[in-house]
Amino acid sequence: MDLVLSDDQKMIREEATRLLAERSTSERVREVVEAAQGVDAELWATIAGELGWCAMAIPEAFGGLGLGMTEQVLLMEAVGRRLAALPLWSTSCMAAPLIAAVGGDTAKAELLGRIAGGEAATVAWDIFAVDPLAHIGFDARASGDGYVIEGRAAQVSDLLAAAIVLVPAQLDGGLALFALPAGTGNSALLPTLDGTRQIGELTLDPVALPASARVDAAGFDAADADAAIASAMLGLAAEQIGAACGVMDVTLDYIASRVQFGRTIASFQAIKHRCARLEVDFSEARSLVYGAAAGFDATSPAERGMEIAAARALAGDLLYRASEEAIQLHGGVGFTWEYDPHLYFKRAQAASCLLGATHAHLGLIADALLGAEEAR
Amino acid sequence: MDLVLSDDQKMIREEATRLLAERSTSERVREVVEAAQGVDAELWATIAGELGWCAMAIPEAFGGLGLGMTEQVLLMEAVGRRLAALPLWSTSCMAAPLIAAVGGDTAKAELLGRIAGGEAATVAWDIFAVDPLAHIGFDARASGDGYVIEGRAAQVSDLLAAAIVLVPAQLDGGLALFALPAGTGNSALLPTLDGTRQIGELTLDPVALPASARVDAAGFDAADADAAIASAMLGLAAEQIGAACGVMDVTLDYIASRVQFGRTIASFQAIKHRCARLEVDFSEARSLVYGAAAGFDATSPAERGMEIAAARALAGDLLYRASEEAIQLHGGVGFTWEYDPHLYFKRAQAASCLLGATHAHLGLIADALLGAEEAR
Amino acid sequence: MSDQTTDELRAEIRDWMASNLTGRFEVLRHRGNAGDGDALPDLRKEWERVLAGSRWTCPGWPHEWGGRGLSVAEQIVFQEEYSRAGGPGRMGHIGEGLVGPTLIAFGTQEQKERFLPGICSGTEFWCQGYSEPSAGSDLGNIRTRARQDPATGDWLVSGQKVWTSLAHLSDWIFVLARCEEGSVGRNGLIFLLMQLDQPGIEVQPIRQIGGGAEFNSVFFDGARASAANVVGKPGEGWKVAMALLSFERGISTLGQQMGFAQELELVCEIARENGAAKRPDLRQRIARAWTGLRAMRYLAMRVLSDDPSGETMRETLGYKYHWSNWHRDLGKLAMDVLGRDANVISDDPRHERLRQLFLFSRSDTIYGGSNEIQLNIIAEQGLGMPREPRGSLF
Amino acid sequence: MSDQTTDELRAEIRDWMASNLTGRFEVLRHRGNAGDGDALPDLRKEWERVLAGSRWTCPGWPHEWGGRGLSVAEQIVFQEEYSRAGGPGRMGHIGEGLVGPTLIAFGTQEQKERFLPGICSGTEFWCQGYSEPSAGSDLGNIRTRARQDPATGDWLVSGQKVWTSLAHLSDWIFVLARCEEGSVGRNGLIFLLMQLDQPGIEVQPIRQIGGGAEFNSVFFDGARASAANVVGKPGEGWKVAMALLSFERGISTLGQQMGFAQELELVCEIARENGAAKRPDLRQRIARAWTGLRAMRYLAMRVLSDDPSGETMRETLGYKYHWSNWHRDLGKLAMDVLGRDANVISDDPRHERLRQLFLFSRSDTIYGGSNEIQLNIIAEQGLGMPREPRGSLF
Repeated sequence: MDLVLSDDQKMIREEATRLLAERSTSERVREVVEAAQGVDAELWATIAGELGWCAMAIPEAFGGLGLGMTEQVLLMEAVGRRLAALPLWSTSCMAAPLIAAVGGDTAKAELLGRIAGGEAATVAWDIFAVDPLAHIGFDARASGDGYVIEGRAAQVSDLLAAAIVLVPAQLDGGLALFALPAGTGNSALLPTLDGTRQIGELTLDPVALPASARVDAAGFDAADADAAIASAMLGLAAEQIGAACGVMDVTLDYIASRVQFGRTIASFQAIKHRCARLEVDFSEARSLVYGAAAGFDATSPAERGMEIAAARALAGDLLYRASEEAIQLHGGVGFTWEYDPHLYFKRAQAASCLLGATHAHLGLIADALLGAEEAR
Repeated sequence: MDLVLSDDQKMIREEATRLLAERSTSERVREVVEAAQGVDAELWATIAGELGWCAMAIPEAFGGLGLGMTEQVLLMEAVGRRLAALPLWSTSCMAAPLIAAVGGDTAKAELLGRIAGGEAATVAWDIFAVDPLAHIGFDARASGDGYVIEGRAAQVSDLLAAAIVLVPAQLDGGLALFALPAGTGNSALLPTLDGTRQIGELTLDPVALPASARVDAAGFDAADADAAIASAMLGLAAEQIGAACGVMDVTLDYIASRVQFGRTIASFQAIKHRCARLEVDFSEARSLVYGAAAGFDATSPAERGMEIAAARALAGDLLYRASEEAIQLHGGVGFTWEYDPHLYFKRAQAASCLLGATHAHLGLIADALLGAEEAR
Repeated sequence: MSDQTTDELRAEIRDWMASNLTGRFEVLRHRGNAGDGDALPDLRKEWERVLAGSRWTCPGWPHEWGGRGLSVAEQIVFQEEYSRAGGPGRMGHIGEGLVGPTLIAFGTQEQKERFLPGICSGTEFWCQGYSEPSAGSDLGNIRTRARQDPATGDWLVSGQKVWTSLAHLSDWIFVLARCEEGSVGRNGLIFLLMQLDQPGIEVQPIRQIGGGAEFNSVFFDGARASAANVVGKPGEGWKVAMALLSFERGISTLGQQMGFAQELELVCEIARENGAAKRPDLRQRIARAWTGLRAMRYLAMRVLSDDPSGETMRETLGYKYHWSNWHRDLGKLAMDVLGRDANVISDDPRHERLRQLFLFSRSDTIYGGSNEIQLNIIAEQGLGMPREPRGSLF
Repeated sequence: MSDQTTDELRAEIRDWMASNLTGRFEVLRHRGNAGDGDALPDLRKEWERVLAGSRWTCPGWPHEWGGRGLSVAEQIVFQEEYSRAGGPGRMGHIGEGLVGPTLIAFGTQEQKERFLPGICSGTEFWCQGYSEPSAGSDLGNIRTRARQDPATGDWLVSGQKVWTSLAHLSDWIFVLARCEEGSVGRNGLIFLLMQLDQPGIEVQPIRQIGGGAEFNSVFFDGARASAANVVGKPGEGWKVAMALLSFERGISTLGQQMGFAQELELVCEIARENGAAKRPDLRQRIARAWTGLRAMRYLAMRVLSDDPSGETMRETLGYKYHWSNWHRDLGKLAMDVLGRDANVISDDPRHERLRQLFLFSRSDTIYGGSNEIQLNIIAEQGLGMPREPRGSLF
């Protein structure tokens, strides 16, 4: 396994980093937050429509570039670093891998093609669970040529931004996956503490769907979707280490120039040591994310699951601590609206329980190491 | 509730502190450790026999001074500070309160009188449990005029040093308490990592006891012994904050004189902040110990139990962290036999799980606050 | 705290709150605390006058200045019962807790007569002008200047104060300024009382991370303080300022703890409701929060006991660090207990209260001496470790 | 790590260990590691010669000096399999890992011919003379002096080294000493190779907290180093010393990790046996330990990849801090998993191994650059923060 990035990979990262530094500035992120939509639609048009970021990880057969998880992770890291309000996680790390994992041939061709072309997508599953398919809120039954489906997903990421909304539902004792045609059901935008990721509520009350809305060929189970869940979790971890990097940069810049007691804040040893400990944690989390990405296809699902849970646990904790320290080290201005730490801080809290909080990820690992006899 | 010490209380503390500084020196503690007996018998003869420390908390009716829990806590703190290898915790915080709580009049008069006179005592219960009477290792049955008792206690504090060994046993579906006559059963000294507290194994295989060996009048349950368990836990917490204070003193002295990179270690801000955080934790733990002691008789058993569990949790964690930092801040010499940090460090680890580890104490509090629906 | 003597007082306050914090004042319950300090200002000013009408403002002041002369223990009882009843954040806090005691200790007879009644009656509200943009935690670095007008003897003030709580809702401000040109550090400072509504003073709100704006920048451009409104001597402002800060660490502490206890109870309540109480990690953290709060209570009782032996001095130093970090951690715990409900703004006012706790408690470890300053003080004054060097930039 | 090319090598080592670490060598399994470094020295020296007989000492050295010229990936495989089989702590480690590479890089032809064969054959053992009592983590503060004997050109050394691992079982020591009077810091140092068994050198064991004594003080009183045994130029010893330290952070890392993994597995095993695996807090800590170990693995792979872009430089700086603190925490976790069995010395050798881990891992965060030094380096070199001032005592 090679953990050194290739020149192509470095180029992808640099391009993404440069573009987002230009387009997802502090001012722009604030505009998005004030607009309370949770999505930067213009930026999305650029990166998904013009630059084809969503095509990268989609197989060439379906109109993509067929690149791997490492490229995905580099993009997510860059997105996280600037808190870019993009439905990229929902689209590339959740919806596309889920279609690829359980979709029938026709659905794959159509939906992955649309995603590669720049349409946003999402999945209406339980985004707060380590096993987001374990408690599905939708029930479907066959009806005539099609299906009737009803239920509710309380919080769906990027719901209103998505052109493709995937809905997993219970069907005949197993799972089926549906892609909602545009305008199906009720979608409500929810106001959030973190204004940088759109959250919506989806209610199907009930609705009839044509047979063509079904994505999977003949049912699937959670194990079939393992790669999609792993991808979602790893993508989020990458986004979190990116955001941690971003807020550490902001902080290091600030304390390098801010003077107190006749010295820069950065010159105080206690501050240096706290920053250094964050840096150690950052290296640790990042190495896990990169390592898990590099081995994504080769590692067994069980071990991959442990690694990704580990990455997610470290990345979530890191981002929270880094943004908490950012506020503290900024002193008085650290909790004004005007300075950036709060943007990262709110994202940190909001992301911390996505796909399970730290205790749940460590719980998965403990189950694997020690047996699952105890309830988490 | 008055949390200011009276002049008498201050005098007790000062006398104890002065005496132990003189008699339980680093050299003396090392002699005790090397002798592998876990008890400083000479020092015990002084403080229990000559100075009557064990008499302090015993009611005047039984030959004691009738002082309160605050005095007890001050003595334990002073003992902990010098790691004095004395069976004081077993005697004054466990055995005497247990006799006082459940003993019949005759037994109280005899046994408390002997303890007030300077005889060491202990209890053969489960010293690793927050509820040391929950899993009693001994069974008794009536036999002729007396009893037959059998069973084993794997680790009994100060077992061989104690002239009075109290054995709680199951009897007729309830609990009974026996005081073993000298030489009863098999007592084996166990070698320990921490050489400053004697640990022994008691096996009764089975033995016959006269009726006079029974301490309680007519059976008791765990609730009857609540004050004794609370006293044991609070006494241990006091000993732990004392030891934390001792190892912090040792460390602050060392780093004030040790020079690195042309400065004293104590002048580095990162070091100062770490010491300051320990100091905050120390104040917190100590306040809880003093507060719980001051309210010991007035507070309801339920709330007292929570407070003492809180004190025990903080004191245990504090002592471990303080002695861990002591080694680190001493640098290379910190883990030589010659310097003192390791003595505190080993004590810290050994004491950390006595009467339950931190998680168990916090678990007690959580049960009270949130209900006990979940297993700990 | 449960002595016979205070039991009657406790009952009196409880009854009073029950019969007064009702009707149109009902909406004030639990409002106006940190993070919510600019809520319902007009109604809260009215409430101050209701308090004053029954002599519940300034109960610790001496009788001659309109107080009740309550003992420390009695003031604690007042704070506890006020908080327990959900009494709103006190608009008069700065006047009652800081300016009043400072004037009683250092003010002239004229100053006392001019200012104490307005504070006591809930008709004049105060804010504080300490922090400056370039000074941060470093009060010795004050740059706001006061120049004496030779004609009138008044002082003309120019400069900027920042983090001035509720300046936009206050009538007066006290200002620490540099009155001796070329002076540095603690020397050459002056402590002035200034009317806010005058030319040369502009108040600009600072938007906080929670969205509210209870803090302000206050800009001075030749604003005037009457010669009669200097407290202490010109040049000795530091002494007055330090004394004032020491009043801040007083009795309000235990009322604050009562508020903390309510917040913790709310966290427990929600944990029991939403199942978070079943999670072992959250159970342990909640138990730890209870532990920290109980320790805080005994710590405060030791601190307030003011043992003349100096026995508790070392522990006093750590009090601010302890409560502020405890409170900040409680905010995080509250969010983790809310879990999936933390991020989405709902109609449940309890959730919103916890969100504000989460956001606003970030300031606790920064204001009034940041964590870093507190740790320096504890290390240097408490543990006798070497002082941090000032001034050399490297 | 599981490439085809290394699979054969892996199998070869595994077989070799299986057929050689048997019989009278059986008792060496898992012995002689940190904290146990002075265990069974004679048998372990014999074991070194058995390794040498099959050319498994120095496998990363070039062929011309007796090595196998293994690639980094192959050396990792060797380390992993050696550790997996329970191979004992290497008595030859300092010679093979530090002295050898240093001589290959900086030594004269004569020095290479004199010293490399003895290392490679497991017949001459080395120890290091860096630390001094008053220098601690501060190598620039070296006070041991070397004075040239004008008659012979030899160097006469006086002073004291401390924390010298296994000096009492070694033949040679390398010494960093000050050869220019009045020089300070990194200047004026000399790097010398010295025979231990000579008049003027006295080795005194230091008893550790675990009871063992693998460290020593080494006292020099006019001890002699031949003029031929200076490495690099006199006055440039710092450069050689720093290069040598960089060799220390090499491949052995991954073998070390294999040992860590075994220790963690032992902790899990005991937790499953004694019920600790049912405690939610210990489950979380064990999972965290696994997490840290896996991160360490990828971190090391990134560090060892030595990306010429410097991409991983910042992360490299944190590696020592990460592993040493991880290992120290594992020691504590092991004790908490042992619980009531931690304090009482039992017959179970697994318990004793964990107790030694607990005690000896305290040194991990002190030696080879303490935590405090590491954090300074990470902050200054990694994050570009201002340097810590030296020298002024305040």
